[in-house]
Amino acid sequence: MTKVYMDNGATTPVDPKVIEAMQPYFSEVYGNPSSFHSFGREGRNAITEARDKVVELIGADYTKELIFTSGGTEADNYAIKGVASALEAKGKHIITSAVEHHAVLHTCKYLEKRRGFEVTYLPVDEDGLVNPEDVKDAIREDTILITIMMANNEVGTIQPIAQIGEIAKEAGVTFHTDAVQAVGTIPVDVNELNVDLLSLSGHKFNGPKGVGALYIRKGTRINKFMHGGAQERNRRATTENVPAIVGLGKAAEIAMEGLEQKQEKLVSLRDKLISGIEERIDHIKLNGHREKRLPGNVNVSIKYIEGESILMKLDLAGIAASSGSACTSGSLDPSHVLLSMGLTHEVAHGSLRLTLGKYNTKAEVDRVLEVLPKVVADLRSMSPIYNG
Amino acid sequence: MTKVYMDNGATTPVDPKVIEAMQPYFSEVYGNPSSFHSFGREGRNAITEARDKVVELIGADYTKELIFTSGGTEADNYAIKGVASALEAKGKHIITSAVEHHAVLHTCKYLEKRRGFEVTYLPVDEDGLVNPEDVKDAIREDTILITIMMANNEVGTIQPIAQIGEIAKEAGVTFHTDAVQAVGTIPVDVNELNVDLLSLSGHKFNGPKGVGALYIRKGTRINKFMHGGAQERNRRATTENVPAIVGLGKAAEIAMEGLEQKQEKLVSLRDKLISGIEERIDHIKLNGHREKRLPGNVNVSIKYIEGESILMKLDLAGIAASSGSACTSGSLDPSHVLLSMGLTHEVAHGSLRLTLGKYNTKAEVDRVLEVLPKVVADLRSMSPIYNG
Amino acid sequence: MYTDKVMDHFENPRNVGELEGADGVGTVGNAKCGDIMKMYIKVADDKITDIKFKTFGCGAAIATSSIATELVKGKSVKEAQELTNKAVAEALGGLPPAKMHCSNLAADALKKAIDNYLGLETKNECEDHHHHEHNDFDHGCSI
Amino acid sequence: MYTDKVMDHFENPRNVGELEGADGVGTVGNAKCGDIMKMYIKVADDKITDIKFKTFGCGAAIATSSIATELVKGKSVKEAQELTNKAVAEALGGLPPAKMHCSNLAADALKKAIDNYLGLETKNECEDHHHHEHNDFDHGCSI
Ligand SMILES: Cc1ncc(COP(=O)(O)O)c(C=O)c1O
Ligand SMILES: Cc1ncc(COP(=O)(O)O)c(C=O)c1O
Repeated sequence: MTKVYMDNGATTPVDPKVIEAMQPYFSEVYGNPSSFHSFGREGRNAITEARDKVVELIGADYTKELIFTSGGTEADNYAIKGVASALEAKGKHIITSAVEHHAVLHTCKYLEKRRGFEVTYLPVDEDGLVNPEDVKDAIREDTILITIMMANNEVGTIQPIAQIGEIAKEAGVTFHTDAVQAVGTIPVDVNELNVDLLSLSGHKFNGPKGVGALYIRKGTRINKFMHGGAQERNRRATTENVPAIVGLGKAAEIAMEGLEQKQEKLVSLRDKLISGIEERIDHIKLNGHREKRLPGNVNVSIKYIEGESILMKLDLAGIAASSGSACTSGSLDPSHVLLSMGLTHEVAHGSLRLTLGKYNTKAEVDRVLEVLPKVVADLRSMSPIYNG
Repeated sequence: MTKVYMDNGATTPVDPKVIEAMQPYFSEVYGNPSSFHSFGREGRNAITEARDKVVELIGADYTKELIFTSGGTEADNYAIKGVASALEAKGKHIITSAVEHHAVLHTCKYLEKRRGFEVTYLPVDEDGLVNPEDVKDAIREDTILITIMMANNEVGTIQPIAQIGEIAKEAGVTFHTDAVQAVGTIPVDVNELNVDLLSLSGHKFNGPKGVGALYIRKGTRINKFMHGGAQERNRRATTENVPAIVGLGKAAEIAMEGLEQKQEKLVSLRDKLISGIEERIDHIKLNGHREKRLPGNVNVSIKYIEGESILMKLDLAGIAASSGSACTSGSLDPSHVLLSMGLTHEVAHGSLRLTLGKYNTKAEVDRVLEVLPKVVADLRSMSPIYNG
Repeated sequence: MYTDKVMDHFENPRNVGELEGADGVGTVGNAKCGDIMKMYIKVADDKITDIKFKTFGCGAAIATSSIATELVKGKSVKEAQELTNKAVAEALGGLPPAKMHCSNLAADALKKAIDNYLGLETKNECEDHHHHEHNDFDHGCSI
Repeated sequence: MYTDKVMDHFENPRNVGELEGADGVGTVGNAKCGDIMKMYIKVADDKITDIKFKTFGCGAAIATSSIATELVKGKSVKEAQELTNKAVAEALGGLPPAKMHCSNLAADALKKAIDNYLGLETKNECEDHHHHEHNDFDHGCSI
């Protein structure tokens, strides 16, 4: 069975050129970059090169503004807890949105429950958009951090970050954006976006898992998250993961070179997929903003059936996708993102996310458009709430 | 020039069998292990297998007692901050030693400075040993955690962890050990050691960088360090680093099979190196306990000369080593470990660490024994404090 | 995650559909819970002579419905009443822990169909089954 | 980390040794600081006719000592007095930031040797140079 992978929002295959770049750093150039000798020096130089590439990808001004982490989650934890800890004497109010990734939401909840912070969770409209005016209105005397994601991982909606950034700047409030879904797929420039902190993760754009970065604008007050040795200019302890960092650098380089082309390809596949689904299946609803949307994201609610069973049927046909149904996560409530956008539990349960990556083809989109309608018909025929 | 790598205490080359085991997980079995489909399932299964191997290596009873992390530092941060956060209502006193790794020491300092904890830093004797009686005496009503490393990274001294563990158990205090230097090199059994928490790191025993684990005994109260998704049974968020975890599993398997052999080999090389140095160079001092010592660790203070210049000369001769001299780290004070053991600044500055790994050979030891005396003579001839 | 038996019943569910002129009909769950199961039974000589189901829900929900119909078809009403959700899960070779409670309601649906046949009233089971305490940090992974 | 010039002076230090019958001797640093430099000069016709050094310290300390002797050999005492630590570092093509302060004392040692030649007393520079504030979290990596 030919398999079709359309879960690039969850993770992506590592580009062969990235694997190749990493290879020497496992057993040839294996020295600890903090070590004094030639083995360490070579690793150190490799990290410097990788950092330059990532810095360039996000348009940062200084290489020292970029700290490597173990992924997007650590970058989010570091940004939010680090700023909270540095500024808690100044204030204990944080603004975020209801549709953030759990790496942001659960970190905010931790600060609320255990560290005495107050958090405002801004609502979104039916497309998943945060209103910049709401951000402005939510800012208080004691607001020390605004954290709003750049692009939503479930529904693909792209937030007006530059505008929110301007508001934050004017108010003098530190602004973080979780750009894990954006970096490497759409243009990201920390200066145009007016952000002080930005999280990214390698495995979302054909880089390795287990590595990400936090951009920290010069002058931003932030405390450490990982205590220990003086690595990363004494900002993040632990022996540098040289192969992964080199891989992230290579992925950044590749992403930058091919950004426009990749975007165009994904948009065309995405729009083909969306219109194909809309033509072939009734009682569906596209989730997320139709235009302000990640190039590779398709998210539809398919009424009267449930997400996990859709995924299972697709999986049996060799198609990998994901869902915001509670049933895929073993929890009780479906996606907090879909519920925040006003979907009923019932409709949210029937959501399907297909996320395209740079290796997907037109033929694969066709295959999905062939299989999915059958799956839906099959499940609807079993559904006690469908009166087809 | 043939190079000799004797800095295995800093990091080790990845075993080719480990690299091979990791290989498929970059671009073939790349699915997100939390995903529902076959791509994810394969990654999930690979993690399960890896976990079994690491669990076996440390003699844990249940697989769910092991949480993968991004390395030894994260495991230490998680253990200490996690227990501190879970038990702070009960008490705010922590016991540790003066010779811990910075991942432990700086985490404790953070708790002292920012979270209102009190930390007792136990002294060590001239061999670097903690006295279990001192631990017992330091326990107070409000002591919630004891954290003492299993083997010291600089001088190789192995602490009486089982005894300390018994004391902790009797007192009902949670006990953590940083076993980063021990696991994979000497036998480690969490039950024999009476530990509740144990940190390990892959790259110290020919596994990959960027991955480690925290053992958490069933029933131990601990809060999260990394907030976000529900990975690792909701204990540690972030997309699982599948290739690295698989690599850690393989390294554990290899270590377990070859433990005795590796130990014997290292001890024999180590003792040859120590006696060779002692025969060839005068005015030296072996640091660390002569018997209760990591099989691969040699640490000597070479009087009248300074560590960094020794390293540089060795490096020019192709030999990679490390030093506890302040000059290698750009800080002002030499190794806190050596100072805690009673060395003067002057002697501590002249320390040299040679750490052997499983790939080192007798010929390499001979090479070091040939080069080092010349280096020492050369530097001493330049030293204003040497009256040879 | 699922056993071969679950997968078999998910791929080839037995006794899907409605029964016209059913002697008893029972529904448990609601769409908010993520699972709705509807069971139709025909009874003759105190035996379940025919049974069909319709299910909105995940793989486990569909498979448990399917096997439950198989387990009781031809059995006496009393035997059918004694079927437990646990027995259904066991017949499938087990279910993942997360699915034990929320998608394993087929025996309840059957019981309601029998009650309906017997002329008894029962409450909807959803609230009971779904709202055990859970903590905010315990959500699934969004990836 | 070090420039080629530093490495050259570290590998092949110029003017190492002591000068018997030196006209001036100067020492800076102490072993606690991690660096000790001792300079010996011979002076004739107000010129530094010979100079030698001994250094306990890191690569930067040795290289700065070496190049400093080269820079002033044959120069007038006045010119030698004007040599600064900064100029020494520049002559080496720069030093890593961490080394700028703690191992870059050759000009100071030279100045003390000249003062000694001139019959002036000076204090040990170590305290001044080494005890600028530093924070506990700022230690190097122990690996
Ligand atoms: C928007 C967003 N933020 C954060 C993360 C977490 O990244 P990682 O899995 O690299 O920790 C993800 C993906 O998992 C994401 O999509
Ligand atoms: C004793 C000890 N603990 C902790 C660490 C930190 O491990 P890692 O570099 O994997 O974070 C190290 C090594 O760096 C170590 O030797």
